[in-house]
Amino acid sequence: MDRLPTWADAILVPVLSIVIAFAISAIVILGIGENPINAMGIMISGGLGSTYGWGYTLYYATNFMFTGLAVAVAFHATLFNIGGDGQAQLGGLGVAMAALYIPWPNWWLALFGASAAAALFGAAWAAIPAWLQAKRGSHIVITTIMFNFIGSALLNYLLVNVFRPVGSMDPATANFPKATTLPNLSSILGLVGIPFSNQTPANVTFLIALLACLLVWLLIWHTRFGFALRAFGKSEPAARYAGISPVKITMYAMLISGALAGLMSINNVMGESGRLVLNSSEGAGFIGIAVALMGRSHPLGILLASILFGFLYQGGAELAMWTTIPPQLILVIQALVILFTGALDNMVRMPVEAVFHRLGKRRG
Amino acid sequence: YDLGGKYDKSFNEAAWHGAQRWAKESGKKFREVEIQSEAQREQVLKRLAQSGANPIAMTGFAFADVLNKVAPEFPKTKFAIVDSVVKQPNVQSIVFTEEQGSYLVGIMAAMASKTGTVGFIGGMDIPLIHKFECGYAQGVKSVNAKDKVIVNYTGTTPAAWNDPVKGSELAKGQISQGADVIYAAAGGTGVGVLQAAADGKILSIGVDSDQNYLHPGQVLTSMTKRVDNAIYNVFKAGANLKPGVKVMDLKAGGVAPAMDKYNAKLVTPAMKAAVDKATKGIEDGSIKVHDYTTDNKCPVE
Amino acid sequence: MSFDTIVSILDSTIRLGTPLLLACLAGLFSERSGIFDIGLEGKMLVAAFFSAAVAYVTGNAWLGLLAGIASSMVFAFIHGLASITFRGNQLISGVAINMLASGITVLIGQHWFHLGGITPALSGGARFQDVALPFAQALKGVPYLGLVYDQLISGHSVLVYVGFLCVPATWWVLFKTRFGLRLRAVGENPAAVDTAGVSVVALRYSAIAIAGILCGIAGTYLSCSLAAGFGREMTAGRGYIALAALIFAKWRPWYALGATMLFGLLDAVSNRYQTIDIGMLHIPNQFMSAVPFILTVVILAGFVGKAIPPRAGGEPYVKER
Amino acid sequence: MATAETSGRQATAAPTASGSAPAIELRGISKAFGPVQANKDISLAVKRGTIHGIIGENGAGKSTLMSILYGFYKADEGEILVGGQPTPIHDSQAAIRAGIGMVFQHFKLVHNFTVLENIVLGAEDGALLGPSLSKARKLLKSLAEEYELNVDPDQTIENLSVGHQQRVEILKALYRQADILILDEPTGVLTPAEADHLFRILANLKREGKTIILITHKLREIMEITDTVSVMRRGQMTATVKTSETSPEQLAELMVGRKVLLRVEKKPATPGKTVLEVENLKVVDRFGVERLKGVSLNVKAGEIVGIAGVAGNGQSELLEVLGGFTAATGHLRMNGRELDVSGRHSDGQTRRHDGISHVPEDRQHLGLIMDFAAWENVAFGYHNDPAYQRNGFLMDNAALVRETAAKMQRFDVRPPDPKLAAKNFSGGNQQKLVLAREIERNPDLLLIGQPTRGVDIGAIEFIHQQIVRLRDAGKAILLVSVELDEIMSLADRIAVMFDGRIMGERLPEETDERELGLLMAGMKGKAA
Ligand SMILES: Nc1ncnc2c1ncn2[C@@H]1O[C@H](COP(=O)(O)OP(=O)(O)OP(=O)(O)O)[C@@H](O)[C@H]1O
Ligand SMILES: Nc1ncnc2c1ncn2[C@@H]1O[C@H](COP(=O)(O)OP(=O)(O)OP(=O)(O)O)[C@@H](O)[C@H]1O
Ligand SMILES: [Mg+2]
Ligand SMILES: [Mg+2]
Repeated sequence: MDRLPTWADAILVPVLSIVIAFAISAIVILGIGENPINAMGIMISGGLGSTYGWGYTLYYATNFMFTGLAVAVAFHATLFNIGGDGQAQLGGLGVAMAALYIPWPNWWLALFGASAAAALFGAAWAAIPAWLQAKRGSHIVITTIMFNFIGSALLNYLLVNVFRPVGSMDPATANFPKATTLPNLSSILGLVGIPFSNQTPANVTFLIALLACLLVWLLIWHTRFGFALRAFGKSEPAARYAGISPVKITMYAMLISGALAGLMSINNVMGESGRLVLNSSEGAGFIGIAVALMGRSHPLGILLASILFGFLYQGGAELAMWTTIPPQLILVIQALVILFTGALDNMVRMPVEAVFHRLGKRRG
Repeated sequence: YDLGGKYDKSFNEAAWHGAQRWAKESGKKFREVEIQSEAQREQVLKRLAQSGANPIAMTGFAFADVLNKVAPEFPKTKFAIVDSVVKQPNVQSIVFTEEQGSYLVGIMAAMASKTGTVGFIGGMDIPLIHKFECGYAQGVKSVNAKDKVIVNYTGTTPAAWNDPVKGSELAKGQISQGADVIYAAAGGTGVGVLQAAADGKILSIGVDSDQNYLHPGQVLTSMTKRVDNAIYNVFKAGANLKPGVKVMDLKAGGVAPAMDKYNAKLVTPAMKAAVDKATKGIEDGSIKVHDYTTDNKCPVE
Repeated sequence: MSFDTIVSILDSTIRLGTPLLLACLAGLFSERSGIFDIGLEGKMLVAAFFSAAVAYVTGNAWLGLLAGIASSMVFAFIHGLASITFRGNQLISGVAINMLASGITVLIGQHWFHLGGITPALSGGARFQDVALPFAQALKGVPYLGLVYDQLISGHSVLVYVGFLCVPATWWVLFKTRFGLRLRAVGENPAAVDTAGVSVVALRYSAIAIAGILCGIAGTYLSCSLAAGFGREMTAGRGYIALAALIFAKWRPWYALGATMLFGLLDAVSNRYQTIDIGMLHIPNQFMSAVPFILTVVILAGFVGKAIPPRAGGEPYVKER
Repeated sequence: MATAETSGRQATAAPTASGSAPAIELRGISKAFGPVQANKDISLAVKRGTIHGIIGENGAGKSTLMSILYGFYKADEGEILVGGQPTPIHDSQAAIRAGIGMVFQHFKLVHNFTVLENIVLGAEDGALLGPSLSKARKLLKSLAEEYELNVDPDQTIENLSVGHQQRVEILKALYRQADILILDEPTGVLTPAEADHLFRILANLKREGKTIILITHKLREIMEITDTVSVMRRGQMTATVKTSETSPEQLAELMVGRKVLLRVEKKPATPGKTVLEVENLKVVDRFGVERLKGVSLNVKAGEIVGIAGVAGNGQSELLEVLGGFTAATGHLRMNGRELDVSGRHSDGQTRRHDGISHVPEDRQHLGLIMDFAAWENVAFGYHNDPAYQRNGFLMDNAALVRETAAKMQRFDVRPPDPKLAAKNFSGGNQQKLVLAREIERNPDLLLIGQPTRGVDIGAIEFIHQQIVRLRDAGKAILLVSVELDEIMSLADRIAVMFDGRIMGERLPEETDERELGLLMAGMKGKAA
């Protein structure tokens, strides 16, 4: 078996996988008595056909980038952080408190403050499972799952009993002050002369997410901390030999992971709703797992996977809006995309390799 | 034309039925959208408004905030929101006095109970459901101040609306504590509650839609919240929808205990009389049922 | 707390613990063979749907069970294809299966029944009725023991008894049979099994098939016994709790019984005591509903310590010397 | 693939030649892993009842060839004949049926199973375990008596010494009634005593008419036990000779393609000031067992101190304490400065700062990250070195790659590709990579454990030269090895460890293997 050329490995195989996933989705759509070509058309034009569609796609993608990065950072240290959802919700609490209780003079100061609070709260929610893993060996998969449940109960309590404005039915905080409203993507792109729909929740956080991708990439592959993190992830005994402390790495990796998950709340809580509602993360923490796995824990991969998932979300919303297809179809398509690009990857790669092998032979 | 959520056998399904009825009668079409995420609330409203839909109806207080933002952007479009008050010139806010309806079914529950213990199972633990609970408890205590009301909530996440297994487990727990009438205000979870009650051979009370037919002879009544009527009226009014707050109370037929062939055998004349009396009392103001959400407190425990 | 209350809480424990137990044993077979299975949730969910759907259409709960098991096994097979044959990432595959299940059940449910993804309510023979064990009536009068027998031991769905019987059966298969020996070996060191001339692939597929069957029973129990019909997402995270229980149980069958019943008990208790007032202190509902999760963390940190999973878990088997 | 002609000839020959046909015969075996041609047109015949040795450089393709024979890999071309019959071996099951058993270099045992369970695995008698186990227990007893293969059948594998684990592997093969036994570097991890015992077992097996194929890097073993020997080089079989008609020197040359010095050449040491002082070092492991019972020792600049001893007598713990990743009590001084041994203020990083480099015994688990590229492994442990950083925050990866390329050149690491992952190098080259990293730090003290385990003789020569070169540069070296040969030829001073203590120190020129052997067995009185 020859090794595949890089382009085939990085582009051809995933694209083929996605094509197969969509082909099967089409069969599913046929199966429930709808027209797949029509449906795909709506999805693509709705998700990518206009700056409006792109706006939503990027808005969702921003969420997934943060949670995906969060999962990836921990994953490089072989820690499986399933708690991204809870950490994101706690991050939302941080954002809400920062936005409500501190009188910010302008949006970018508010953004700084709220980001710090989001990261801090998210990290704090990851700290306990991290500490238990590092010191007590408690399985981090379970503790982070439990902390998701605990976090959502905590937020429920706080939103219903503490933060809910008197007389309001809605278990949510009051609206944040005007000064904390983040500029949306259209006004930012407008500065550089790119017309972009101003009807979407995509906001400046997208750029922060891009920055986060870059920083995580630098952190993991270009700093000594990242080096130690990866070394620990590959072999704990070897890390000890090299004087890399398992406790410290576990703690730092999870704190960074939690902070990244928490940062997601800048996007949805501050950038979109302008208040903290119940279950604000909406499962983005779990999508983050899929995104990280699909993106092979590499920031660039995560960026692409996030956009793909953002597109599926937005395209799916359009589909649900203009047809009678239940929105769960999107779940199915997502699942198939994850399955084929992530888990059944070799099913595509092997034949491709065989083809390349034969081509190589004929030429050589 | 829009709706949010569907097929929970109570609240949202009622809205859908209302819309259906209108569509059948008028021969016109409506568009329904079930939202999947918070961000879609705003998106959907705007898209529908842009597409020329008028009026646009939405169910659930969660839309209130978003509607406050969207409504001014589309001054020509009429909106209707159920369960919340949105003060905009083109919005009709429809609110129900659930505490009154719950009070009435509370009276029935207390009268039907032999053990003096009745149950309440709420869905997600939020103020709206406390409003049901509080009205119910007041009704029960008005019949017999010593009666016990066991209160349970399914959970604290939206999953609490969709966990019939837990609902049935809670109901079984309440049965074992002696409850012989259980009021379920829990969306899809309620299906499990009614099932467990039927299995346990006790009575249950449905909510929002008339659920008496689910287990004939075993559902004492349903606290109907005529969202269907409300939505029907909204659609019927069309673009001429009157803005402002529309209170769907007992008097307006917004809430009522369901009486039909399925529970006819269960409702004694005495019960009927008591309910009628209380209805009158509430309508003329001589009986005041406290609304939990005004101060987040309930006068009876 | 009266004796009655204790019995009724334990009774509820058994009902709530049974699906966890079945799923946990499913996970046990799978993970003992070296295949991580976070797709328990999804397999239960499809089984819950198809069993309810078929039971509704045929009016026969047993046919429902068959359908539930079959659908769960189809999903198990997809997982096997991804993680055994094509050596993909087992976690990704599991995540995908969970999503697929939650989407496809509603999609098909809506297509078939037009009820927004749920099935119509089951009644009569379409549900597993509770079976009364012999003498339950007769012994009812005996103080304490009678109550325990009548309420706690008797009067459960047949699937509950199946679940409990699965525990000794699993133990026996795992530790007393050739298949069990090979299964345990393949989860620890597949190379040892391979060089001993036994097919790693076949072993892992059979483990996954057993997991499929058990998840199928678990899902069927949820929709055709505990509840009367399928509801969206009705597994409500039970697959994940079962996984937690599995780690808790250190991948052993009897411990699995203990762990799942503990989770069942925590759940039952928090259902029963949703708010507690201790003098001035009011413990809110939200706290009580989080108690099982908090306790899990505490127990894990305090008593269980490091759980050592099967060594080859999660790794696709690639030959090397 | 087999031609009709050859199989036809075989078919006619078989009935008459059943006694004289080779036990096993390979014809034209080729196997490629991608671009690597691991085996190239290899033919070999081994006579029944003989021991056949195979030697060759690291990566020559020995293990690959044997794995093909055992059905673990599928050959691209060629055929296999067992007892004169062409026998397609497409999986291990087929190999077992053909009477072939294999003891892999890395044992294929289930670590938490008992000996009995491991032996029965895959060869059970029925669906139930009970009868199989009791039958195996009986058979095990008779096998043990027959071949001196004692192991406790109820002990779990992880509690057995490597030597005993290896016996389990042999028993597994015999239990499956193997007539042909392949052993891949069986003595790599064995102590001399264990190795001797193994050879007694092999001799017994040979006497019973079994055929044995033995892969090893140790020419002494080849000379001692084999009847015939084949030499492999770069995927090809370069020679097959009768052992009695060859010499170690000739074999070494066939193997490496040039003359090899089988003895270390070194000038007498000129020890300087004391670099390392260890006083009363004690280690208690996590089970509460005392592994070091008060070790005192010193190493001077420009001197190699060798620690001899049977594996498991505290040498590993000593290296770990000195390397900073096992906690101890006692004193440790470097150049007169007291260092922490409690583990509270020290770790592998502080040790490196203090001028101690460490080539660990277990390179695959400790010394290298197998998934890391060569250049990353060269930075491993020294990744905090300011020289590897750029503008304080980022690591200078490009410079590291360049530096690694240079080091690989100097240490003759093959292939010299800094971006190749460590796992893709052969064992000897992995070892060179670690050595390059540690030696080129120019440490005051080099700790080095089992430097040549699993390494071919060409590489051994090179590694020994490097160690001596470092000594001559005035550095202190502490060498731990279970190979007495290596200790005797490299060390300037020898300390023998037994049961967590230093039994005594000797000068190599004033002692012999017999005396050291007694010390290693804990017999101080007689030796003194
Ligand atoms: N699974 C594999 N994939 C790719 N290359 C391999 C694989 N196994 C072995 N090789 C390559 O094949 C060649 C022969 O390897 P082999 O292990 O047979 O050598 P060896 O003679 O046993 O070496 P050593 O003395 O170090 O054990 C080496 O270059 C090795 O890198
Ligand atoms: N580290 C160990 N842990 C547990 N059991 C062991 C260990 N070492 C040896 N044994 C068991 O103790 C028994 C006797 O050991 P011993 O080393 O004397 O074996 P042996 O075969 O007689 O070896 P030798 O002939 O080399 O002395 C064996 O059955 C062996 O399985
Ligand atoms: Mg080898
Ligand atoms: Mg002995």
